[in-house]
Amino acid sequence: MADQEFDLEPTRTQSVAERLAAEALIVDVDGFEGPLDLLLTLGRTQKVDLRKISILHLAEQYLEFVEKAKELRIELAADYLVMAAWLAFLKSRLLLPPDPTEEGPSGEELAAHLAFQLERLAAMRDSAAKLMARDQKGRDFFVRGVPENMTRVRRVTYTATLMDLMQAYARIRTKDEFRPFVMDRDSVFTMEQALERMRSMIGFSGTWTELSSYFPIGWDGDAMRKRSATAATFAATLQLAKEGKVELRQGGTFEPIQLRRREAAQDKIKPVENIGPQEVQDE
Amino acid sequence: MSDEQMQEALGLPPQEESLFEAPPMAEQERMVEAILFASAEPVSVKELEARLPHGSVVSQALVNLQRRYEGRGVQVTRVGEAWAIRTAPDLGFLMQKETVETRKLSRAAIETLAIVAYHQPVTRAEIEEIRGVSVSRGTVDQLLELEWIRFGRRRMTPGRPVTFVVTQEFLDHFGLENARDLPGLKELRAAGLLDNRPRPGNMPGVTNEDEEEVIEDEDQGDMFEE
Amino acid sequence: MSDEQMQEALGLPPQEESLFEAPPMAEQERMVEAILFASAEPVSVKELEARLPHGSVVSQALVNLQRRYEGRGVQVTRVGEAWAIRTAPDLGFLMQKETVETRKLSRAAIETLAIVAYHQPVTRAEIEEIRGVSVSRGTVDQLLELEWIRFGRRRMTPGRPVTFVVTQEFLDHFGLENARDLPGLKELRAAGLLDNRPRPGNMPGVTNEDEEEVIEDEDQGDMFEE
Repeated sequence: MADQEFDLEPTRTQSVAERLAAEALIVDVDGFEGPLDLLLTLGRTQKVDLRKISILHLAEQYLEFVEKAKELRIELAADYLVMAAWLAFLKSRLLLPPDPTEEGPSGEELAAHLAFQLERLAAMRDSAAKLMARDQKGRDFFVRGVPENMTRVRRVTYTATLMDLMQAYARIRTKDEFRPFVMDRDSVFTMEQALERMRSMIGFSGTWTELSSYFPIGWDGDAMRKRSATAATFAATLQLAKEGKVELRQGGTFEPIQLRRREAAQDKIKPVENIGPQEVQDE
Repeated sequence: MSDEQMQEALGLPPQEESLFEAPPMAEQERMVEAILFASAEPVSVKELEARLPHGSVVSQALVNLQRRYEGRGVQVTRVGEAWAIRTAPDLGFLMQKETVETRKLSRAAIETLAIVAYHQPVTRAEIEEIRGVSVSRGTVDQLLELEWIRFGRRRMTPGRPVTFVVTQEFLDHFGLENARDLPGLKELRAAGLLDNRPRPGNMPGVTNEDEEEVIEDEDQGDMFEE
Repeated sequence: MSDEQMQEALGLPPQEESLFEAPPMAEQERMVEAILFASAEPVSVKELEARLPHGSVVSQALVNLQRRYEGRGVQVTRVGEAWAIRTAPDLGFLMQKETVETRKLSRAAIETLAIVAYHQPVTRAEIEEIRGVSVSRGTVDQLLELEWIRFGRRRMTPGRPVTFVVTQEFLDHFGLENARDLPGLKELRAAGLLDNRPRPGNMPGVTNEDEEEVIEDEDQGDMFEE
């Protein structure tokens, strides 16, 4: 805003045409889309490039417009009045020498921003007009009159891997075998094996015997084998207890578990409750 | 070809001698093209004449346009007394939108397939014996459709049952040279593939999930008639 | 030009070396032509690729086709990431029958549309800042209904306001290849008129009366998950 004018001369020398235009504006007050639109319209009456517009002059034009509206008792929306108040403030800032103690943007900065807003709004109006002047679909160019329907076809393909195939086969072929665990069988002592072993041995144990004495020979060395033998033998013991064939006892937590054959006379002793795994149940 | 040349070639009178100032033939062609494209219905010659500038030779423009579209993706075709642009018949397949969905083969199918692969040639009765459950027609059909199994020789036993064998397509899909390359039970076990821990409610010996299979099979006696 | 010659001219590898057996370029062109003719809506490159045989070079086929239709009654036009066939704009006068009466847009709607197009993604507050007046719900609704604007991503500023962007339909309607082709865009940018300059201090602006928007936005959270 280098060419900002700082005198009131333009107001006084306002031409008759301009005054008439201003009055016409007032009559058309409903036609404006807010204060910025009104300012832009007023600015156009300056008949200069928007970049060279005198904001001071514009502020005065606007204030004059509001005055006229008041005289004619036209009720203006609140935002027009807010703008008027602000423009009055801007005008004073532009006319008075800058006060160094005053905070906030200077009058020139405010004027510059207002000028930017007006120019931007004008540019958008212009662009909107250019856009609407373009060839438009359905007016200047046209789409296919008989679009063909796209038929949607859903196709399903099936897939399987070699692994699926082999696992499926393995599943079928081992269906009859009672081996619930699949591991390296060398180190696994199954409960079935333990059960078989104990059934043949239990008849001879009339006295309390430690569980570990039932472990198969050669299974106490390797840790993994030992664990498996212990688990299987213990599970087999539970099964036998459930069947009412043995009695179990343990002195305390982590004490050795002992067992002995159950005599027919000791019927009153309740068999151990169903603790064993489900698979253990009789075939 | 320039408009003049084309007009000459078509034996049309030169532009200047025409009573009305009709646009050049190439322009008439463009117009017919645009109208046929945008119309929702085939357009009659009469209507084209009404819409084109006076003096236009619509019939000629149509012939030219038709020739221009020969062998293209769309064609200028005559529909009764009217004209339209239509997709070339050989490209009709493009007007379908295919969505392919890949699904895993059902358990029944994969088991049946495995039995055929390991025991081929195998009869249906043998498959059922090995699986311990009857084999539905749908399962066999699916495998036949996938071209993973096919009919083999008939077994020379009473009733001459058909057998099933796996196909080249099967070998290709599973990356096998030969069905004999399939690992044996021992190898499967060693490879840790015998994870056959029975799932709850699916204990060994219990007939499996598809009980309707049995009923379905009743009226499928004709399956193996070739 | 034969297919081979054309492929050579385009610097494409000869058919034999292609991984997939794609049809010759001329055939690909025909296919693209048929698909574009069949659709009233622009068809995306992605969809063309999905519908043409494997190994087809859709982008090249499109360029060839576009060239082939230069100066004809219909044109192959690009609309964002999609392509369409449209009648040549100079022949609009022939199409009274096909002309669609569009609802007259208000000045507010036209300006709002232009602001969205030139400033996208843009928030409602920014539109109001530029126009200096609040934007009525009806105006935005009308543009949304026309499918010329849509919601974009939320702005990562306090309140996470929604933004508006223009759509493919907008580009198609105004015959724009993409939003960068908007008339005068470069000049506006160079002049700094598309900058978002903050309003200094106490300058009056639009007080946003519709606070209900904030509340309403809450339960639209999933609307923008793409």
